[in-house]
Amino acid sequence: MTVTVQFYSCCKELTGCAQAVEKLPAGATIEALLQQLHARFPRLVPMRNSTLIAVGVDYQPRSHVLKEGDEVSLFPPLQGG
Amino acid sequence: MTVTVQFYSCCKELTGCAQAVEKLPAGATIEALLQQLHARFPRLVPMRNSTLIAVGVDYQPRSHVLKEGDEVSLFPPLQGG
Amino acid sequence: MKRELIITTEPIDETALLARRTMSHGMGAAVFFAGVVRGQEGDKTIAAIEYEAFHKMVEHQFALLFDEMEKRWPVESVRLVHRLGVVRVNEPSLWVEVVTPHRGEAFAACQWLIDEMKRVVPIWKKPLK
Amino acid sequence: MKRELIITTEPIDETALLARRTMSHGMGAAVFFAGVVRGQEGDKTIAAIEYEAFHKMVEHQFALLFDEMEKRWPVESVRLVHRLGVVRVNEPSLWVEVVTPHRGEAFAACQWLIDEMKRVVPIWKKPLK
Repeated sequence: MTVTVQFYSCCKELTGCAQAVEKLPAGATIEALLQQLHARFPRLVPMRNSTLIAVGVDYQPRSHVLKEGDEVSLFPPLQGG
Repeated sequence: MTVTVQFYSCCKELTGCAQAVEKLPAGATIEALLQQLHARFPRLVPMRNSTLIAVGVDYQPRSHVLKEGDEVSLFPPLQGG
Repeated sequence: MKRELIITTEPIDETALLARRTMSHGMGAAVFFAGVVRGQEGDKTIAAIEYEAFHKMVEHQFALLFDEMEKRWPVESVRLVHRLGVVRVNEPSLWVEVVTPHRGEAFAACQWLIDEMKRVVPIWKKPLK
Repeated sequence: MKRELIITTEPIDETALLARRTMSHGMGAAVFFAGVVRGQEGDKTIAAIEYEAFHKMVEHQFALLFDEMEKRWPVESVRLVHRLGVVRVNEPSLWVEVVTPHRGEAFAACQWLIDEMKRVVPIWKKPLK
């Protein structure tokens, strides 16, 4: 299956791109996606524990199972206000 | 000695006057003044424990010793805002 | 600390107060509070509240509170307006603004000031039908 | 509960927002917060902050927060404006207003909303020299 990944704020600066398209086996979790992204974008690794992850517009845990066409977003801790 | 007493809010309503002049022995405390006022204005007695007392513009305890010419104010709990 | 205390029988002009706000470059937070007369006092429907004050003592007690506030929090500016006399339902009787570097300080100082005001500043109210 | 959320690159017009305030006769408290860009970010002097957002998620997360707020406190109205893009020092980036019957509720709800916003609403900032 294919999911799109959006990078925001310093995640975008670290990857050098705003968006990536990743192919994953059916039933893959966010954790599996992260491992694949970390292999491709090693500069994301140091902030792996603080990275926030949303699928669509909702936060999801690392154990969340992805499905075809999901839009996944990766971003650092928030700083609004 | 002589002190003036101002009554505010419901203290004024209970006494029926805004001001009284009281004669007291030298060295009298606020507590002594209150006893004298309670004798003259018995309607103040039920609120004796909640009455706030200032001399000039500062709060003072019942044990405070008054002096000639003091301006004492009696009023109920506050309700600003 | 900039202090402004206004005790007045005139309506509180929040827009004019806002226009006069000043904040230096180190300040990040302004908290405002408007206390408005409600149409209910306990079980009763009212039309207005009449505020009475021991004016000279009000000013002195606020000065003591501002002194204490300045010791507790890094407040750059505090402005407080309390209206006296008849204040109709839906009109503000109290307006407070506190300016500090950070948010937490502004909220804490503003709430503290209002709580303390209700404890020590000699103002009383009478509901009017 | 009346809700108004404005995410905008335009300057926040506090006077216009104040003019649009509505409070019913049962409401006694309005708390406002203005978060202003400070000239210092850590040790560095800055000229502005650039705010970036994941816009669609911002709106959804604020909607969830407003739902929760309505369950916790008797809020009649909440209005929140967050500015995006470049916000210069001394200009507000955030403006919040909460209207409730009593003071304590308004302060608690307003502080909770800002704390939660900083936890879940995807907005980031970059200091500009």
